[in-house]
Amino acid sequence: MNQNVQQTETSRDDTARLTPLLEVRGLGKAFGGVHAVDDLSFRILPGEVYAVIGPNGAGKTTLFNLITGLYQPDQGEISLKGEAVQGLPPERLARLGMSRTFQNLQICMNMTALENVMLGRHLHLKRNFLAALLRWPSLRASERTCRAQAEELIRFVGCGDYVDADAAAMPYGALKRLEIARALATQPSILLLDEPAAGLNSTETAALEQLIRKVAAGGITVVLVEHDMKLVMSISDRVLVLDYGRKLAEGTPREIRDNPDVIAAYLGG
Amino acid sequence: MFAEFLQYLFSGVTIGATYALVALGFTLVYNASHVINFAQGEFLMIGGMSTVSLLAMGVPLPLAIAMAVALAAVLGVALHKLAIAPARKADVITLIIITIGASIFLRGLAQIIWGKEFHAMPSFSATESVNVLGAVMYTQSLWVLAVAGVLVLLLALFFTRTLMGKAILATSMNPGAARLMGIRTQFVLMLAFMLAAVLGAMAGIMVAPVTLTAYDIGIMLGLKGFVAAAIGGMGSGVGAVVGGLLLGIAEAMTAGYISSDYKDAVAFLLILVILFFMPRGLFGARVAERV
Amino acid sequence: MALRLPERVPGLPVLALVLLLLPLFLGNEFHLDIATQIALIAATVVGLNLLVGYGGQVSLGHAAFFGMGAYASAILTGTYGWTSIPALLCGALLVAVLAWTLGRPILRLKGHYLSMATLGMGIIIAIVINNEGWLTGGPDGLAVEPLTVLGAELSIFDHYSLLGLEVSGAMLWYGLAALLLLLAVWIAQNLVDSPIGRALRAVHGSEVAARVVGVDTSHYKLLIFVISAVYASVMGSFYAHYTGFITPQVASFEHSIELITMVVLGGMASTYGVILGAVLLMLLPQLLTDFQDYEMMMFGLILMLTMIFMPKGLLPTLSEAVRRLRPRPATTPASGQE
Amino acid sequence: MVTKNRSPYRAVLLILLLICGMVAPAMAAEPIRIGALVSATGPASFLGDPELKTLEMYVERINASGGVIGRPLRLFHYDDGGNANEARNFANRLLRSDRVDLVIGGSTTGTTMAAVPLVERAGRPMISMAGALVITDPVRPWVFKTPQSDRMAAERVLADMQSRGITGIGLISGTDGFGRSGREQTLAVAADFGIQVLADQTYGPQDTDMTAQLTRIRNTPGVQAVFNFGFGQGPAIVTRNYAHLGIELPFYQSHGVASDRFLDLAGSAAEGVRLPASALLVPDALPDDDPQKQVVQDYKAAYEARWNVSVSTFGGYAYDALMLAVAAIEAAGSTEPEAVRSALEQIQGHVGVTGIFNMSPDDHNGLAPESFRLLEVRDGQWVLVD
Repeated sequence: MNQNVQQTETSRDDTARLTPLLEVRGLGKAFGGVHAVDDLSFRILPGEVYAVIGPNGAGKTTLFNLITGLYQPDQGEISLKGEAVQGLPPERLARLGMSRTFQNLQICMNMTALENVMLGRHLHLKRNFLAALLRWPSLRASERTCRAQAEELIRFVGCGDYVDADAAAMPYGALKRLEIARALATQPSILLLDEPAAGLNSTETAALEQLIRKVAAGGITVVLVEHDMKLVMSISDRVLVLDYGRKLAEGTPREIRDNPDVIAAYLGG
Repeated sequence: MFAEFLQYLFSGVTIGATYALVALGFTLVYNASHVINFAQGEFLMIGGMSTVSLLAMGVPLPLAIAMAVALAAVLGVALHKLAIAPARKADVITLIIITIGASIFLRGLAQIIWGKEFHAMPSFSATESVNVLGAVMYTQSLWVLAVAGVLVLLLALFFTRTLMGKAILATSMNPGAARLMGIRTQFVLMLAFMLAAVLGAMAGIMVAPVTLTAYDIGIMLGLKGFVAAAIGGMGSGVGAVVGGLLLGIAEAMTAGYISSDYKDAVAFLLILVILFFMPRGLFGARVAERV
Repeated sequence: MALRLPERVPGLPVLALVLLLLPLFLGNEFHLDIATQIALIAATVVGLNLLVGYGGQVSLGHAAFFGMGAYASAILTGTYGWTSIPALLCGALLVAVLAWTLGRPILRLKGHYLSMATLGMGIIIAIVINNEGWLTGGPDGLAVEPLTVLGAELSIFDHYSLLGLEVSGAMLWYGLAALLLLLAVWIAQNLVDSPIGRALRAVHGSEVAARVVGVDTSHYKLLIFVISAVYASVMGSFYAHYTGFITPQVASFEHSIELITMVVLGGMASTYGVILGAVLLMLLPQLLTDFQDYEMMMFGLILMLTMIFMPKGLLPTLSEAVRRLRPRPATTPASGQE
Repeated sequence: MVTKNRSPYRAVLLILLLICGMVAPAMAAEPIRIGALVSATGPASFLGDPELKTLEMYVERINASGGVIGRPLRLFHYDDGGNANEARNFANRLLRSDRVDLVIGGSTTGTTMAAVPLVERAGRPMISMAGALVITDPVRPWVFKTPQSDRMAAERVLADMQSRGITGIGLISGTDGFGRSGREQTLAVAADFGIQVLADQTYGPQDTDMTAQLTRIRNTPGVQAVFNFGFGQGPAIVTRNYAHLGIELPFYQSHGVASDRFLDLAGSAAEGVRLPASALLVPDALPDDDPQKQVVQDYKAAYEARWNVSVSTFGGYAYDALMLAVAAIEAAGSTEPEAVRSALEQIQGHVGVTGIFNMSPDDHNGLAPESFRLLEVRDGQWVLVD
């Protein structure tokens, strides 16, 4: 199913420059009177690397949670490939080709690295209940393929040493990449990365940068929230700056760097 | 007809006030640790049974009550220190099983100390009952209501007016943040267990003259208290009190007007109805999910 | 997965071997009788473990499903003259529908609401069984017909000739119970190792992670709840035929607590662990008889201490200890359990 | 300890002694194995507890006075906690593992009935201490029981009501096995006494307040008396609620409360309550020519001296069960199961604490309705009314 999505994606590619992959209009969410996200609108085009930055508490993670269906918006609309998706639960959005990672890791520590990534293949597997109960051969074949694909993805993100390791026994940096592998396993058309470089040293960050480039090169739209300005400025096509839940600025890295409001917010804040 | 209704109401409110106290105990511990403390009912038994045996030794009633409550408080602290704190990193389900083990242990101990027989406790007042508009009310019921009311009031003051109370509330909302602010969460947890034990013991002592008491009385009363807490919305103090009273009255009304066979089922039917239609209970807090 | 295999593959044959050799070490028919009951209860608990250990949901009313299966079989075969298997299936269907109806709205909620709902449902069912004596025999219990398979009656009191050998009904029943346990384990492990099982374990590990990769968590929780309820119902049916006499206690809250305790004591999410839990908890009352009045206190104490010092349960803790004694390469995964 | 012993003579003597030591008990005094299945804990503990105390005490006494047919008694006892499944398992353990010659128990109808199939199969006599009629009706070859049946209790109460000219009553019963069965029997036989059951209420075994049910009974028109069939603390609470509501109608309890404990728990509220009970509660009020007087007085004195708690009717069931077993074994002259069984069936005029037993192949209980005495509570004491 996801393959189909990707095919139509590429065939539409020429005209798609006009229709955004993800569009947010007038989005708002308040917690106990505090506006975490306030009347926010922006569009993300297919194939872009789009970064969301802003000081702590600017509402970046809230925005991600709204887009990926973990929070319900108070107002506004979100559309994915032209389809209204606000309020849909995450499992429905995953079917539509959306995937994400988390600022504080959401890895299943009760499973191995491989199983975590195989979990990412969930939607693409045979999940027939009787077949599972009775261990039918078709199911075993499907599992074997899934396993091979997951192993490949683990190597792709550079965790080849940890294929059979318990997630709980893996170092932090590897877990960060494992989470990306799991997200990729869903074959997303849009991937949201929440602070992928947080807690990584400079070598690891450099490797991450390469990874994100590889992902984007594969035709996947990447949206990231990140504090590491060097990383943001070097890989992003466009940048959105949030402040108190509102859009402060949007533009290419160069435009953002020169924007006086942004400088004031960052230096004055 | 009205006298009949009033009679059921008295009966329901008395037992309902007891449920409310037990439910408050559940709520306290649940808020502080998310553990459903299945040993809660045993504190009722310990309160009632030790008061009875102290009275039999000739200790005057107020002193006997104070001593019984103190014993329960000590046991509450011990339950936390010896059983819950050492396993604090375990799964919540494991902690629940520990409280079940503790409850069986305490019951077994009580059975050895006090035997298996039921015991009666004299009423606190000399006159046993009064007539109100054609219905009869135990004077002990008034005691139960008064003491429950005072305890609820004290608890409310404790949580809103004292630093310690606020610390407990803070811990229940966000243990991590509370720890950062210098609140010792383990201490708070211990306090919650102690208060829950005191509430349970008081409830057990107050109703003993009406209901009799024995080593295994805690099972059913504890369970009903848990139901009351769930009806009120696990974690809400007001909910626990309302849930308890509601449950007591619903049971009495069912026994009176519908079928005494299914009186006990009412409590559990209420749980299902509330979960189906008001999943957070009557007063359950809406908690935003943290990611 | 690869490192999981060594633990998984021999598990079932080892269990089969133990079950096969066990009768040689049993002193008398009483021991065989207890072993048969343990196997039936263990199979129930293996099903419950799917829900608790893998699904992360607590049921405080599983004995009610067990009891419904038992009473469905007893009533349909006894009062209405059905044969055993249709009665068993009818009970299982009834339980599945009930579990589904109950679980559907509840399992959409976050938190331990299922425990409250199952507690309520379980006690109501126990009360109904107790009160409706015209149907269930009331608190004094109900006698159950022996199991009939393909027109033949399997009674523990009779003798049968099997391949020319004289075999007692009790021994045949033991064999049947052992087979049922093996089947229960096989199915449970198939499920755990399938995408469905992985999704379930993910729900336990990180529900959010499971959802963002497209796992419909409430659907799987519901599925596993129904499966574990059916496990209980089927074993309840067999248990009723085996013991020949049931009382409302099989459906009681105390029995529910006993079942869940077996899971937690033996080790959540460890299939062989929960079997061990069932064995221990079923044997304890027999072992503690010498303590007489102290029996209840001892039972509570043992339960408490085990859980305090082995919070992960017996088997996971023991196997971890064994691993620590024999250090292996650094990336050794926890074998099959959390 | 004998390693340093070099004398061959001594060694031979020692070996001889050892052999004798091994053989002698087998020859002279192979113990009679008595199994007891009691609910010593749990909701039925006030049945099982005095029963177990009685059995332990009398097995000691019998052994001290030389045993039965020259052999000592050995008691194997298990506590089923009132749980029928445990009872079944322990019964199996008694029969298969401990290989007892005879089973006494269970304490409740549920635990008894759970054990019955195993006992029948194993072919060992069982003497139950539970009340319900179903245990011995229809008669099963190996199953006997010592308490009067609940139907007899109901009949005794209803007869007394009839003699007082009562035609309409309110019934309140516990939802445990004892109460349920008692309720059924009462409903079944009430019409025979020209009595209508106008209100039929129940309460759970753990309930703490029965005011609502009693209010309902009081407000039912035509109720002239109230009958409570139940055991445990429930009836004590019912009695207290009854007095507290100020209901003036005659109030009856069943034999389920026949112990002094009831008087302690119910206190002054018990005043005027009537109930059927065995002679055990009023040993001194029995006329001197009553054959039971001596037995009852002895049992009561011995029990209370040994355990320092007041005697209860239920301990009496165990006493009778043990004594019937002893009588049957003595009559049979062996512990051969079939011999003991048929000896039990032929027991005539055996004076027990509960009554005088006249067994027959058609009656494995052997008690006449007269074994129930009708008592009333006056000034906090049991008084013999009839």
